Amino acid sequence: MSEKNKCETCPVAEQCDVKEKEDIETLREWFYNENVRDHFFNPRNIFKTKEEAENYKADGEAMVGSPACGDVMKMWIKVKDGKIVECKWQTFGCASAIASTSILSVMVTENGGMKIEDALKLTAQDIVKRLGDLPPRKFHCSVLGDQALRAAIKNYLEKKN
Amino acid sequence: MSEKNKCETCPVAEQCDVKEKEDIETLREWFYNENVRDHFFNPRNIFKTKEEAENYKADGEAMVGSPACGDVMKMWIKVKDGKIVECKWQTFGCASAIASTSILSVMVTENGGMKIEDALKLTAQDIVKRLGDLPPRKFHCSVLGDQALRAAIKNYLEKKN
Amino acid sequence: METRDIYLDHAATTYVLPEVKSAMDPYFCERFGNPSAFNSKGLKAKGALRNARKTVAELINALPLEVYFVGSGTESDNLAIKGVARANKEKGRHIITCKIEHHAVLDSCKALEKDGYEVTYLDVDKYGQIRLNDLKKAIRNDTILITIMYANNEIGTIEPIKEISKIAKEKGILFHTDACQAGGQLSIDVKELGVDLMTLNGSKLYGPKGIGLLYVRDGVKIEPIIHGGGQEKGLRSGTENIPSIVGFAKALELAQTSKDEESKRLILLRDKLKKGLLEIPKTLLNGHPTERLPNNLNIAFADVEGESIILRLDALGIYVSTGSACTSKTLEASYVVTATGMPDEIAHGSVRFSLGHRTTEEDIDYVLDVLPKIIEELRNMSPVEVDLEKILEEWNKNE
Amino acid sequence: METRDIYLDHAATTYVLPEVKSAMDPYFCERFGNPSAFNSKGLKAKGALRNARKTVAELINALPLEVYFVGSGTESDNLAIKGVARANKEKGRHIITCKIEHHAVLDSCKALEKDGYEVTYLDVDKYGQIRLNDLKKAIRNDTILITIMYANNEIGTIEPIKEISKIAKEKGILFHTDACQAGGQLSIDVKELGVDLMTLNGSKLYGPKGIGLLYVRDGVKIEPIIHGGGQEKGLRSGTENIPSIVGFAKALELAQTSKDEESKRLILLRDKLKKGLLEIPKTLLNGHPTERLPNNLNIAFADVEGESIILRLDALGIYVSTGSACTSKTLEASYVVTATGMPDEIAHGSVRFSLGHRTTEEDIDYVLDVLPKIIEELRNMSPVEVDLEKILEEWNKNE
Ligand SMILES: Cc1ncc(COP(=O)(O)O)c(C=O)c1O
Ligand SMILES: Cc1ncc(COP(=O)(O)O)c(C=O)c1O
Repeated sequence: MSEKNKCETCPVAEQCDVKEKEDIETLREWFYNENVRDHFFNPRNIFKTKEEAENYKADGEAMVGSPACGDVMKMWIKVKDGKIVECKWQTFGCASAIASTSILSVMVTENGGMKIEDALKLTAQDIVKRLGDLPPRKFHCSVLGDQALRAAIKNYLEKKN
Repeated sequence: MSEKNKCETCPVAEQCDVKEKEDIETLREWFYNENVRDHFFNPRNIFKTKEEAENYKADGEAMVGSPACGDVMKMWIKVKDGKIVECKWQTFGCASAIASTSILSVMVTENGGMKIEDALKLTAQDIVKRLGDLPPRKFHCSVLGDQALRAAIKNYLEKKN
Repeated sequence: METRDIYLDHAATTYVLPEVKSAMDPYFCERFGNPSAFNSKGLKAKGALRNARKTVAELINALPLEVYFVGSGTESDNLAIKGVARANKEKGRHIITCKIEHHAVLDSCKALEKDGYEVTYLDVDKYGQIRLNDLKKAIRNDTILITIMYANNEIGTIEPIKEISKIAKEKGILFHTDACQAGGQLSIDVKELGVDLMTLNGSKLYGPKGIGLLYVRDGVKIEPIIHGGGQEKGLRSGTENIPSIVGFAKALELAQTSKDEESKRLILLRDKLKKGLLEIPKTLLNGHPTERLPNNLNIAFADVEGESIILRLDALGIYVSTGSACTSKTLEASYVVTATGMPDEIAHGSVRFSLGHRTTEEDIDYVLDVLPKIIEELRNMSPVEVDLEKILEEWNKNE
Repeated sequence: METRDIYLDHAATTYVLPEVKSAMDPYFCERFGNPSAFNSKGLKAKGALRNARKTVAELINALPLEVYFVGSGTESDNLAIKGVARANKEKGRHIITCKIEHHAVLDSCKALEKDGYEVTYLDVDKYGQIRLNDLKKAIRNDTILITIMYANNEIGTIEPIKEISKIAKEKGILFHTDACQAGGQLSIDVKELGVDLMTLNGSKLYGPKGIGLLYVRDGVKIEPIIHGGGQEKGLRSGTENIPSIVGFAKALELAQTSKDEESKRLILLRDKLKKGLLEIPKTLLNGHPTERLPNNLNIAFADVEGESIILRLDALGIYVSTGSACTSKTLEASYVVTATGMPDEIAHGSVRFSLGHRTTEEDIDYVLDVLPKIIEELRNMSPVEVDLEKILEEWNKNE
């Protein structure tokens, strides 16, 4: 509707539009499933304070998105033996952006940590699958999650070399 | 709206349209004042049966209007010493058509009867005035009343000469 | 004389049934949220909206996404006709309808004529049905829409919807039906009927006023006539009227689930009334003898004018109508009755009795008790004596 | 934690007041007639319609014949804009509106643009008011309509209606105002305001949903957008929605007679909330500091996104909104807030608190109790730290 406000830098703007046409009914669902709500209200792997974040020593970190577009994610990872053993994050964005970052941080650190090469293969779809059904419009938010993760890993690999 | 159904022979069709534009609010009033209701429900000077009408000996009689237009009036008068002493009528039409004929029959016969020259001068406005306020759209119906009366008087005068 | 309360004007509008009212009540002061609002109050309203849409969709055998709530039957007709015409104007600008449609349809068509569209208004036969041959002949290469009502509001005649939809489908033309009068009494399975668009409203089936519905088959191109916040998938903007939508869904459900039983009951009562009234001399039945709405009876009383009959009945507490409520102007004979070939003079004496939920056999008996006398008295006062044989002869020409 | 029921979303929609509900109730099942029906049932409905119209006319200082009931605020806006545009196209095809209008107005204008009309969308200043000089400059020889809202639904800013109407009158241009948000709180005397057309609706002033009103000054040329049976003097066909019309009249009456007192109460509460919320670091007030609706507060919380705030409040039983309900899509910053010159990143953190009849001081205290903590927690989770000085600098450019 308001073209003007459509975020030009959004990587999945087109995708959103397609989805919109495909399933307008579901699109209008603004409320989330239990899992999303749980991760939104009880986000895992976050910092308690800004200071904690500032003082955190990460092996790799990265930030993606832009506040003007309404979504920014920052991710910090610690890597041990090629596996992600810690994953901290900050998110500026809607509930599903927050929840999807939270669940992503759980996915990559559970069971002793995910191998870096597996983590690099993670897609938005994987996150959405784990979250349970999400309004199509909200896919966008989880796309940023895997981007942030990949960027953080890249930063780690760059630092390492 | 439905041009097709507008009665082409109606003598006041144009007047109705003007009125309609002037006072659309009141036009939408389909219900009548007490006086109209009284004359509609208790019409004066009517015949009890068709036979009575057939056997009635009038000095003058006439019929105006057309059933296709939705309004027909027939009037019978008896004249004595230049005054109308009896006035009988039949009307096919809406409530105000019936009421206005009834009141007209009273107007011309009350107080010993109206002089013929006065009766010839009666206008639709006079009838409406006596009836009390009428929806403008309904003026039409009283117009037929004075026409019927004039026609009956004309018939009487023709017979006399 | 005692005054009754005998409402025989259900085709004009119906009362809201108590169950419908109860269903609506919570949505005024408590569950009042705006379904578009992004909070729990909105969510609850959205849930109610969704349930209502699902209920309605099931009742008409459609998908929820094919159901659009609008503000009235009239708006639904306007949206269907103008919306389809404007969205498909590249394909053509010709529309086919018939002469006895409701003004909502006729005047939408007239509005389009001003915008350069062409409209064919089909004649109807003596019973008020269109002739399928006329329809076939009227179809052109640039015909984009056929809009024919399911059942007529004045004379109750049911149009041959399935046959029309077959013809429309063969020619690839969209078919809309105004089912306002049918929704409470006939099957409205859109698949069975084969329609692409269908109009319903609340005020004729014991639901609230101010609510209408447009079924639009998935895939049909249509444009909104009211623009704004994008509700109803952008086809009808404006805060959703949840109480009325809930009430409409409930009313449609009640009507559709009780329709077989209730139709039987109404037909019995109506036929008793018909038999009794046709025993009065010089009377005629308007509309179709069999293909008619269960609750509709339209009788022409020769030599008297409809308004007088109505007012005399009204004084006794019997409420009936002449033609459609919207055009109750006594100077004009009903365009529906005259379209069936009835001469004006007898059309003027036509009265519609439309029965409904509250109608009892006692009501019918009372009408049959008082009406013959009223007709006799009015005829005594009438200078008109039409020749019924000639009238019938003329009417029968419209075979 | 205990869940409250604190509704601070009155600008999205209001509950129906009990007095309004009681006024409506008799018209569903008993006084249910169709005002166009020619019998006593219809007459009673017609009487109710007339009384409601008279009440409303007096409240807005108009003649009853200048009052048209329609199906929603959106429909009223559409009718005003498209109706006037189409009826006056011989005079010209240029319309002036502003960028922060409701979508009902904006999208009506856009629809007209497709039909060959030209529309100027005026900018607004940092507080959301149009500049009268801009307006004067925008006026052309072929300008036929100015449509500027009375008060904005998101940021609560009141536009300089009297000044606009003076300019419009001087130039002989028709002036319509969308007063949906103002109707319940401000004076809506059309003579005093000097407007030619005015839109109101029920759902924002404790009346029913699905009812709107268009005031049209006698003599203004306007065409219908919905055609049919000719109700509302042909400007809005469809069976009149009597219960809602009666409810609307009652609601407007209650709102207008209590507005001085209630406004005082709401302003006290709102200003307490404002003071408390602006004590949170990095917050800004959206909209005008003084020229604003008594019940509206719109605060931008830097570094957090609105939806998160809303959901956190919702979980505690506090119901608020970001922008307008219709466009609560989180991917887009409010077009209203950004139009005031607020950068997108801070517009994303804007939350509207709209108070109303049920709002108590306890509610406000509770919000002030919980919200600072929520903002703190969300900020802890946020990687964004905007430079408020720079933001203010940018915003202040839109003087
Ligand atoms: C300023 C304004 N105009 C128009 C509307 C539309 O009103 P409705 O939703 O009743 O159609 C609204 C509310 O949604 C509004 O706030
Ligand atoms: C056949 C038909 N179509 C349309 C309508 C219009 O419905 P509404 O008055 O709800 O707009 C009616 C009733 O008035 C009707 O009987």
